[in-house]
Amino acid sequence: MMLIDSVRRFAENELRPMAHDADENRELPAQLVEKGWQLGIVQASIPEQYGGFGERSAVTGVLAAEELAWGDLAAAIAIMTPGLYVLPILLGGTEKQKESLISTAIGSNWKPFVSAIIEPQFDFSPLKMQTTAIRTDQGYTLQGKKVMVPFAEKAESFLVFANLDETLQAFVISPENKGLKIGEREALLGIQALPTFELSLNAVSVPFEARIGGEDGFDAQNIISASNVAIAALGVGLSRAAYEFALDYAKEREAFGGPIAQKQSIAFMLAEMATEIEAIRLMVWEAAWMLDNSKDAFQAAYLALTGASDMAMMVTDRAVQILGGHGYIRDYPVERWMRNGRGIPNFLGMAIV
Amino acid sequence: MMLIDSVRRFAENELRPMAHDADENRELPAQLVEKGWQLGIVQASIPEQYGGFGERSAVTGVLAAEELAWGDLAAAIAIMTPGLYVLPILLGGTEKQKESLISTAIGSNWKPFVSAIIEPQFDFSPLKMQTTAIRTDQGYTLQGKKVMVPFAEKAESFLVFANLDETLQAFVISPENKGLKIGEREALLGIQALPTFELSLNAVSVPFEARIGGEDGFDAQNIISASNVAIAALGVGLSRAAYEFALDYAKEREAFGGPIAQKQSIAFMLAEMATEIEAIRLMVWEAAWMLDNSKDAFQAAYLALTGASDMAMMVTDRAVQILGGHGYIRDYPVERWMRNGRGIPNFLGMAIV
Amino acid sequence: MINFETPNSIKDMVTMVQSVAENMMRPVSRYYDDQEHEVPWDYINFMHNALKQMEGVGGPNDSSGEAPKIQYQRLAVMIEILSWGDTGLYLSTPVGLLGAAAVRATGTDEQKKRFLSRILADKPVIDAMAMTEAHAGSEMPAQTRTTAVLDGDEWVLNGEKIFVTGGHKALVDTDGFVVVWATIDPSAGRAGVRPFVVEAGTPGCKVTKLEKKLGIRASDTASIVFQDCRIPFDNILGNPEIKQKTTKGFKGAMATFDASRPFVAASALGIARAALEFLKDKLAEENIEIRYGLSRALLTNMESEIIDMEVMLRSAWLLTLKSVWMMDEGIANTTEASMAKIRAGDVVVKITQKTLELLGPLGYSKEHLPEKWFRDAKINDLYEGTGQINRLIVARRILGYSRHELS
Amino acid sequence: MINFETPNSIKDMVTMVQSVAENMMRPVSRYYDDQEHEVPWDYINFMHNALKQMEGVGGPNDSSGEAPKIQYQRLAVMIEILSWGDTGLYLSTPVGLLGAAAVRATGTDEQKKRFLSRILADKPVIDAMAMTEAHAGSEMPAQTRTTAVLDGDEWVLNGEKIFVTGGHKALVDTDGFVVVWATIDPSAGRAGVRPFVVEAGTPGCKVTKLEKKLGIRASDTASIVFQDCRIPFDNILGNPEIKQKTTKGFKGAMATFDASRPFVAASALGIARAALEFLKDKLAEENIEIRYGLSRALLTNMESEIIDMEVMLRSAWLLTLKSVWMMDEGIANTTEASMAKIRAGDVVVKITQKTLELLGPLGYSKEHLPEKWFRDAKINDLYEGTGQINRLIVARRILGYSRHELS
Repeated sequence: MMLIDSVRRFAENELRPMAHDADENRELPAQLVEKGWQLGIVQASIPEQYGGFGERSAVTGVLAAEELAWGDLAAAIAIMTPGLYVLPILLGGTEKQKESLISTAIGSNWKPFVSAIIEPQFDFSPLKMQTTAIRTDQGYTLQGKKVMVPFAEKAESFLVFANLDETLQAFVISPENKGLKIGEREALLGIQALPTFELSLNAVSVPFEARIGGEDGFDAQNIISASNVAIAALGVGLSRAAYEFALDYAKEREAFGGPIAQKQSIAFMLAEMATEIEAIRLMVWEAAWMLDNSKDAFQAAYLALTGASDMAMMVTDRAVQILGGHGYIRDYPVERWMRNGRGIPNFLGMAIV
Repeated sequence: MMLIDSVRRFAENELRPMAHDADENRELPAQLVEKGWQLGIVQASIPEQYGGFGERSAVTGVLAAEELAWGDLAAAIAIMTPGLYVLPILLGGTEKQKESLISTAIGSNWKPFVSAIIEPQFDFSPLKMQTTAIRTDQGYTLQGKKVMVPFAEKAESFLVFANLDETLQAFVISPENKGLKIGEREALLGIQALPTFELSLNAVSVPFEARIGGEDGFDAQNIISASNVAIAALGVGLSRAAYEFALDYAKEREAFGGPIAQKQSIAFMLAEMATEIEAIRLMVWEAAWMLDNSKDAFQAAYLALTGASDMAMMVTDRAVQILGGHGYIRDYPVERWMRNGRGIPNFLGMAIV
Repeated sequence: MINFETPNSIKDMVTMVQSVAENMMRPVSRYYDDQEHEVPWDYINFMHNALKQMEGVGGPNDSSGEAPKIQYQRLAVMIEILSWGDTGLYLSTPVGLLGAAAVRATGTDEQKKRFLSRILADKPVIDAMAMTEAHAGSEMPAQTRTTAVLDGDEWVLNGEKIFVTGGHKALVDTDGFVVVWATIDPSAGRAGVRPFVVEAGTPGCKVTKLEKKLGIRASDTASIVFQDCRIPFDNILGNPEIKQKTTKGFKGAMATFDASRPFVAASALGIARAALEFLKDKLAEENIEIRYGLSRALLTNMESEIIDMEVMLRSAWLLTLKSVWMMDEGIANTTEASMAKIRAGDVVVKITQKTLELLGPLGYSKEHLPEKWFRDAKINDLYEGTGQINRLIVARRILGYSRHELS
Repeated sequence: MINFETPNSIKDMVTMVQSVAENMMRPVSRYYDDQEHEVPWDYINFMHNALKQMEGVGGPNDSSGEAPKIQYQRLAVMIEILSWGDTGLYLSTPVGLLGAAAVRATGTDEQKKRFLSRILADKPVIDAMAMTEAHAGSEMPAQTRTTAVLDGDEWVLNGEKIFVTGGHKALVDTDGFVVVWATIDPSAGRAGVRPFVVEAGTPGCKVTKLEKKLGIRASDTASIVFQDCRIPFDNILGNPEIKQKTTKGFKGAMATFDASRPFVAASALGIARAALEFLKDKLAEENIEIRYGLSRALLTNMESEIIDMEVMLRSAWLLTLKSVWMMDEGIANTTEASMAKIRAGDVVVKITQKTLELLGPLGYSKEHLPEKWFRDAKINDLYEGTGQINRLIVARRILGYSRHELS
């Protein structure tokens, strides 16, 4: 696939070299996100009539996500950010919403059209959201708090997910809405180069048309599945990065008269890491394939992310372990991958395929 | 401690040699249980006035239990069986119950005075027993089903645990009681040499005096703690047996030009097994020490058994793994230890210290 | 990329095999576990007839009209279901097991035809492979001491093999055959090792011991002694360039494992699925529902454990599918076959152990089958390469190391 | 058997140290994590004064009246609590750390007096140990390339050390000292290695790099270059039988590790306890109760995870207590020290990783400390012997193998 090849090259030539400094400086080079956008990953999933040049394929999406995350997770999420705004609209919006909202968000340049899903509770779960939407005479009123909203500070529009009568729904909200308050930039364990923010919704009123799918709403569970799969794919990509680095290191680092990779304890760790990555990648692919083939992917997508969460922690932790003391030093990338890796179970709602 | 030394010798010289055949034939040599009884482990925890010759010490109990289980788990439980009848009476009975019941049960010969605790539900938990006792004008009526009751067929008396108004209580029941029905001998994954039975209680009526502690009852939670600790100690003993066997095997078995113990994968497994056993043993000792020092041991005892359950499974499974194909053959003891080891979380209520 | 859609021809087979597993295997599963070493003739005869009608499950060299691209996949799916029924019985299926795999991996076309055709002959036959010797486990076949000496137009075999799965059924109970790995030059190390087919009834070949085992008791595990056992020259598998000290024989053994490990993985996962389904059925009986989609902070322990087991099971199955898909596509699959074996071995052991724990007293009782699956499961982490050996294989592959660099 | 009852004198200390941890450490924990390499003078000065009043925490060679039988236990308890407060700060405590441990394990009485007395002098000093070199990690000190050459009555040191915990604080920020492992005979392998004390201000000794790290950022990790660095003859630790090629120096290094690993374990477990308590407090806020005593089939996932973490934490702590009890009793504790280190390293990593997962978005945010503990935790499985090295040590001990038989 040509798209995936170019994503791979981009990840290797553009993302990898800048990842360390971007993390330390908490800033992604703007032109890099732009360049990543030009690869057309998001645009390729949007039909021409709405401003894209393709058709949604979750399988293509997970392949691209894996490659991007192999390069750098923060940049991967940044580049894919508008996707989480446009895909729910594409998949569940009214025809009018599709026409009016999608092409604006995916013009020739990357623009901060963002979604807000995650909430600051230890037991946050998309099926049990605490941000609520209530139907009023004029439309809907939203109340709640979101975190890890990327680029909120300069967002051109928000897609906010909220609980409406015990079902998950999404609403388009302008940054000008006076009930909206954007907090300070957040400090997180990982993906430090990505600017994320808290978003408070205090009696935010929106018209009826702001609801995706209009009066009937839409199937947000499907969106959650597509996000589960996307985050799982990102987990595979970053795990592969950590595994490959540890493999190379183990072959070069000498101890007791030979490379440490010749020690069973190291070699077996690597074999298990490789096996784990391969196994979980297949689950991710299968779930993506189900999405593309209109099968109920909810359980498969959830299981894929569950597996990817454990995989990412196991693989990145072991990569640090294999590097020994060097694994603890920020000159080497593995500690960053470990920090990013621990986030995989938390990033549900930060990317979609 | 002299007692522990003689238990250790007994385990090595008497239990180990018969363990394989006893398991295959599903029968413990009767004189062996008698000989084990003569070591005086149970009697040493009963004061002279009630027919014993000592004072209850949970610490001594766990040391003895570990040694017995190192020899053979089925025999260990068999020998300790009357303890689970007399100790609840000693710790919670009325003075009259202590005087009338204990000395009968712990005469100079081993006698099948047994307790019935476990129930045939997947979610059996001593705090949520489904066997119920109801207070009537004449005494109590018990209803329910018990399993894994050792020696029920020839039991001289039963101590049956049941739920009375949401608290756990125990009742002495004669095998002649007409509501009692003893089932076929059970077939279990492990401890095959120990005869165990299902016990049905169908409107079993007992007089008021049958309740341990009389009208006020007694603190059965304390008994559960003491059983938790005892089973955990058995788990330590059988794990140590499996670990030691695997260690010796690994040093003798050759592959790739040397003993397999020289391979890190095997050596590290053994190091982790040793560490695990040592760590959990200390938890067991601490919980026993708490019991002996009138501290609230409920949580510590529960944690000790939780840890011991995982340890027993991990250690015995790895012992089988280290033996490779031989681990799967019943000529070697490790598969037996693995079967017994999986029972540790289920045996709560089959021994006490 | 593998195709995640199950082909229709496999779907049809699934229905049939699942019915066999439910009706022919499960009902006798406990019986043959209790009656160790009793031959399950009813099952063997039934399967022999069934398989004759349902051709195409013996791999690409059978004579069915099945599109060859999915024949290994079809076999893996069948084995998974049969092992769900009962692994000990599955290992007694007259379907072409390890011996057939060795023939397929190392034999000439003529030999494949000659030996594999026996499987669909009138009477059921069991095939087996004899590799392990008492002095060496994981170093086989390199440490082979069983010798084969050419005498005229016959090979004379001498030595002892242990742990031959189905050896008694192959040599005594049926007119089957055993593929024996023997050395034609003891000084040559693994370069001297070759596979030979020894057929049932050959004089000088004797089953001397049946192991009593933890599990898979319906399958016999035999010791076989060869004492001046003479077999035809043509029974050496492959081209008999016997003078050449190549490691061809060794490589043949490895190829056999590459071809058989995915099926061990499939078998393991059948057991794992059986255990997990039992547990879920038990919960369903109690109206306990698994709430997928929640964060771990909101799940019950039972839900969390079941979800983890489902991840393990599905991911291991997909690895297994990939490794057979590669076989069907003719792609070398050493790494993937060992990966599938590693993960399936881990998974079946973990799932059965965990299931027993979660079933409490029910899990420990022989009134129910999970305790048997717990015992059956463990063989999968031991035979045809322990978990350690397979880790070694994967590690060498990913590191690009020889066996001298990593052992 | 170890005494499970905490001695009263330790109980008193616990109250005081816990207050220090809560009031002096926790409030600045985030600050010093953000301001990597800023020296926490307030904490250092406070602790220096506090420790002078609270003598007897420096091990048996301090001058307190404490019953020697519990001094190591007392130290372990203190370290656990300080690390609960903040590990990076604890590692900057002027209390006698790795350098002091080396002096204690290898120095003469005169040297112990001379160097250890500095710790309770007027101004706070930090001590450190320089062992690792860039070319070799786990093989130190056997592979030492830093040389010490006798020139008159001085030793001349040349070489570079990396990963010196607190090296900058010992040599630059305070008038401390570093114990440097150098070889007096590069051809002699580990037999040539000896420990030397290099004091702050010695010419020819220079901190060349401060590592930027995942965690423990309040503690510096320095590279130190020795260039014709001259130190007095008496600064070679132990009896200076320098001509003899014994492995005494090597053994001294090992003795230092035996003496220090239990305290690394204690430190690890302080972090683990912090994380677990945070999680339990969070649940308590939401009125979620942990129902101890139930079977796993009845627990919630949160309960089950917390119970498992409590088992891990308590068992690792008891192993640690046992290994310091052995020190207090004068019993050799190599095996137990490594066991404690293995388990504590595993436990703190697992508990902090799991805590973050269970805390969801709260765990990932720098608004709360668990993410910091997750980063701090990992060092415990890496420094003073990785988990792998300690497994090697335990394995050799239980198998009775030399380093040639098992490496």
